[in-house]
Amino acid sequence: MARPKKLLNNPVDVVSELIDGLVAASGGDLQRLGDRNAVVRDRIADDKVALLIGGGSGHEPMFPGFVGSNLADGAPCGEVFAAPTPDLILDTLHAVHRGRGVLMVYGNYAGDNMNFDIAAELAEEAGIVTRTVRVWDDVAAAPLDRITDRRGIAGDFFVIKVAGGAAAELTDLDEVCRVAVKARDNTRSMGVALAAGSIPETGERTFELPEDELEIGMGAHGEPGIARRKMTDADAIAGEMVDRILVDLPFQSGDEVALLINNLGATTQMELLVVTRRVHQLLKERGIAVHRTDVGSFLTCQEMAGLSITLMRLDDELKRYLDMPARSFAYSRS
Amino acid sequence: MARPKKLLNNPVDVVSELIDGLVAASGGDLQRLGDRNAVVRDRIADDKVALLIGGGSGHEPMFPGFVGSNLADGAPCGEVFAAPTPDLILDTLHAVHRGRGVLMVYGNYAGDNMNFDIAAELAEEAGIVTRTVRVWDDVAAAPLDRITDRRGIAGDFFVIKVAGGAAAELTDLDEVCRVAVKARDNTRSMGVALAAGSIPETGERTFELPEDELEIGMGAHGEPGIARRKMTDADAIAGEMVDRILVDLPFQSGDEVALLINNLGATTQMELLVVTRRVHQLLKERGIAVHRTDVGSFLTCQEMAGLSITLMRLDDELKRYLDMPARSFAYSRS
Amino acid sequence: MRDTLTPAEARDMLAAVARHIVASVDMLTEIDQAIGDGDHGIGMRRGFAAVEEAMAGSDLQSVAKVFKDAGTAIMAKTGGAAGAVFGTLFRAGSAAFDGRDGMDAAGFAGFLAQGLDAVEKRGGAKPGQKTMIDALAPAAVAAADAAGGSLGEAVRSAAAAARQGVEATKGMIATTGKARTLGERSLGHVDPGAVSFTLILESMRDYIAA
Amino acid sequence: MRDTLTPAEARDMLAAVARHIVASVDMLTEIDQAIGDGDHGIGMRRGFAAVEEAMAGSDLQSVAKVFKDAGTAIMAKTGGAAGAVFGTLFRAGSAAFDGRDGMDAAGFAGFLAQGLDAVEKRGGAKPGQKTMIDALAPAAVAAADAAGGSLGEAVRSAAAAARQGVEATKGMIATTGKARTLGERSLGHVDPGAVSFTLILESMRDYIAA
Ligand SMILES: Nc1ncnc2c1ncn2[C@@H]1O[C@H](COP(=O)(O)OP(=O)(O)O)[C@@H](O)[C@H]1O
Ligand SMILES: Nc1ncnc2c1ncn2[C@@H]1O[C@H](COP(=O)(O)OP(=O)(O)O)[C@@H](O)[C@H]1O
Ligand SMILES: [Mg+2]
Ligand SMILES: [Mg+2]
Ligand SMILES: [Mg+2]
Ligand SMILES: [Mg+2]
Repeated sequence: MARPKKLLNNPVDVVSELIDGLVAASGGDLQRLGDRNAVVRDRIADDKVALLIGGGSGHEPMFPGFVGSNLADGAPCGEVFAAPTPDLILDTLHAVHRGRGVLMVYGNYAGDNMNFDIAAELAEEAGIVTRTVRVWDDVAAAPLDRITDRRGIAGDFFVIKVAGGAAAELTDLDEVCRVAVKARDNTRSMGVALAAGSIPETGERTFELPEDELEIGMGAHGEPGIARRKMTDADAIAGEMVDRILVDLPFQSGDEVALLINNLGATTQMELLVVTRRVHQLLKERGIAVHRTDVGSFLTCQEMAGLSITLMRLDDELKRYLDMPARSFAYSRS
Repeated sequence: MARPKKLLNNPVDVVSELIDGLVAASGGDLQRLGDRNAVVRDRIADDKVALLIGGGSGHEPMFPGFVGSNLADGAPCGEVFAAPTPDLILDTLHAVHRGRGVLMVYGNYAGDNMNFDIAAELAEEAGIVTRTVRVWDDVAAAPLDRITDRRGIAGDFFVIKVAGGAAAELTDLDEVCRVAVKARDNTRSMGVALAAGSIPETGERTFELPEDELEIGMGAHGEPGIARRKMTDADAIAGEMVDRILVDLPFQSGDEVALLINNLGATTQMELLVVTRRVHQLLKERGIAVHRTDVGSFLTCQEMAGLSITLMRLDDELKRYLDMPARSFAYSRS
Repeated sequence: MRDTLTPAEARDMLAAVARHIVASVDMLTEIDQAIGDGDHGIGMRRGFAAVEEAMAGSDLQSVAKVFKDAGTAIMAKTGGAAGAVFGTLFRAGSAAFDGRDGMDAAGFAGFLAQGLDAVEKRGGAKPGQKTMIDALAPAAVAAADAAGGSLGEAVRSAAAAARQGVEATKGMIATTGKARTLGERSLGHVDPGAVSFTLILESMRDYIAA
Repeated sequence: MRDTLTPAEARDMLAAVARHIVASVDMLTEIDQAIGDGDHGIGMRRGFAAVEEAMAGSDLQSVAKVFKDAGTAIMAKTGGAAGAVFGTLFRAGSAAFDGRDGMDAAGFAGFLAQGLDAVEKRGGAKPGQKTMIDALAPAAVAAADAAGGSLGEAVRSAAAAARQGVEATKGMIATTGKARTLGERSLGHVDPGAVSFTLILESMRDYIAA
């Protein structure tokens, strides 16, 4: 398969350049952390519990696109598909800390876990209290009894949205953490990939998929999923994905959920909407009410073609924080 | 080049299915017009000047994604890359009309012009007053002295946003039309394509581009642009595009502008942001102030890889309507 | 060979035309891929599949009604430039049969002349801009010249002129429609709408000759 | 062949290691494409290019300081799993040289043992999970066995054990890192981090032998 064509400058500088673009587009709402690859909000309320998110780059708008009001306060951005370094995390952590501790929310990957843990230990030495919520929403990544082996994918967004709302309202770090854990524990996702993305610096696709096949459960870096299928219709794939997601929590008749249809990169909005339609039909059949639906690019994998489906089961508390107005590069709601 | 892989059902039904998805995602804000391929707002204020937008499908979220509060009131959706029929336009027009006339805003294409004109004539026979604003922002499509031969591309969004604000506030159709014309006349765009999109029903890409070339000025259906270039870096391309856009209006030192960086389909947010950064640098060098920046998928061309740059020169009136809060599937701002 | 078509025959003829267009979808799409947006075939298929249905339900009141019904179906289902153009051709052109019992050479010539006039008004294009007008205009001239003779001869001569018109579009630079910005690159390619128009006439010719 | 390295020699050795890793970027990337996310080579290049720079500026106070500076550079620049793992290895392992004048076989064995311990604590992985630990653990054992002998022999024997460990990862199913969900599909492929670790030891061996 041909290498993807990209409109970039020197790929070694891509993370730095995209952060400049993000800060420019924010019109003053975001600041760059010196010349580092991290963004922080221009104004962070005194005495606020800080919310720090972050991870490898290449998944834009995740994570820096969700730094904003009632969302996260800062995000260190690693190189493409590489967790940020402890130094960068720690510096960003210092920049957002307002005396009430820092909640760190990120995807559950070995690299992120280790680097954020190191930063947390260093922060602790400096007298800053931190809490950690690792998102592991990808039901394709491991069986339920090894849930802590699962990857974090687009469900990151729901956890960030809820944690962001909680961090804006609640004054106690442990309380914010409790709400974020609840959001995480009620969130399940699964992806499907039709074609691979590539890493700018190597120019190579991260995996190969035959012309007539798709892969269900593919991870956000091209980590393998659980089944290859011959290309088939959208309704069949959506049905298989929804089945696997519903059974996992399990979601049940009478539940109320938030739905996220996430573009993994190069998929058309047409496809996203066709799947949105089908998921709504299926949930209705199962007696599950959809409180709100978000459709778009939330956690991408470069020009990977495909999408993921995320459901979060709601209670009044989760609904309240999910529905709070928010404003950032990638997500604004009144 | 291999055919793009798509997650769809029967491609003949794709427009109908995507509208179902859009309506489902709207959570009640949008209604489908019976079983027709058109969306209208759930509630349209009495006595409001109605704003009707529309065109061929395949450019999602344009147009139906911009039906919402302080935006458009309804959108007939043609088949992929085909203007809607007069019947569909007329029926949608009837559905949004509230006694104060209807402003129709759409892209300047032979098919759209003819079909909307026919509908307007039929509406007039039925006693409904209409006005038309055709968007012709694509500077690559024809020289300035034949501006009415130019295509409408992502600049549609600025005209819709401003017209939507004006239609929500002003009670006179001609006044709303005047404001929309002003928005249109101050808007200029240009695109660049790296790879082709395809039409679902044929499965074929709409053009072929050699592996190492890109095309500047490519239209939203793959209509040819003004220059092919060997793949080069993002800054060089952004520079060439900005030069051609600035000289056209012309934009001048001291101007204040809105900037839109639009994803033509499959381009990564990383690339969009790198270009956003460069455009900001170039505008700053030229003494042009950026009032606000929007980055994302506004008018796409299926899985075409590439992006477009749009600038609108602002005065106080345009700024006021552009900055009004808005809420729709594809654009929400508080 | 029929020399004046009854409304029922006109209906059968347009049904045959519709089937021919529907069967040509791939060819038309390919031509539009070269200089347009690649959808002309599927658009014409939508419109003419609707024509076939409409013909099955047409009430045979008059030739004018049959042609107008076809035009209404095209207008309602095709979309795009082609829907407006071919819908206008049939709807406006059908008026030429008003007050005539059947379809004869003079009526046919009037259909093309009035259709051409309406299409030019609708889209603002003139001959030489690489559109279906470049097949329609010479066909209208040929039909007018043959208006005093047999229907078969008039249609054959119009179809031949249209085919020549298609060939001539190869040498034209598009200045309207989606091929507009191709400029010189549109040279060497025929216009898809002109081909469709010619297929319509050729299929009429074959029906009448059979 | 040197039997105890001075701080300056340790620094030169690590600079040579750094150059070797930087030169191996394509190979490491390719291995990570097979079972990871394809970035291991470029990550290691970032980290070890920083090591080379750090070595140029290292103050030669002690071998421990030189190793710790290398670890700090890796930690600060690599990112990803590899940054934490190799940063931890060098930073925690460097403590084995505390209070020693130079780098001898016992110090080297201590470096691997303490490094291994810290890496296991940091990432929670154990031998058999197809990580760099599957090269590091046997290397640590081999170095401990050779701790009473010459540095050259200890490093040679550790490097050979690491290389065998790399081979053994082919038969393992990944249960941590980005290869985790490959399951059986990870069989037959070596672990990229294990390869990197082995390259580090082999390059130390070559420096000492030269
Ligand atoms: N202004 C016009 N007048 C007459 N015919 C036109 C005009 N614009 C376009 N056409 C015809 O329409 C054809 C294209 O039809 P089609 O591909 O179905 O529509 P679209 O251009 O909307 O994709 C062209 O080949 C041309 O013959
Ligand atoms: N928990 C862990 N313990 C030890 N080594 C690990 C662990 N997780 C991953 N690794 C090592 O890291 C290597 C991957 O490094 P790299 O590709 O740079 O990072 P990433 O996985 O973040 O892309 C793996 O080959 C493995 O050897
Ligand atoms: Mg990685
Ligand atoms: Mg079209
Ligand atoms: Mg076309
Ligand atoms: Mg990796």
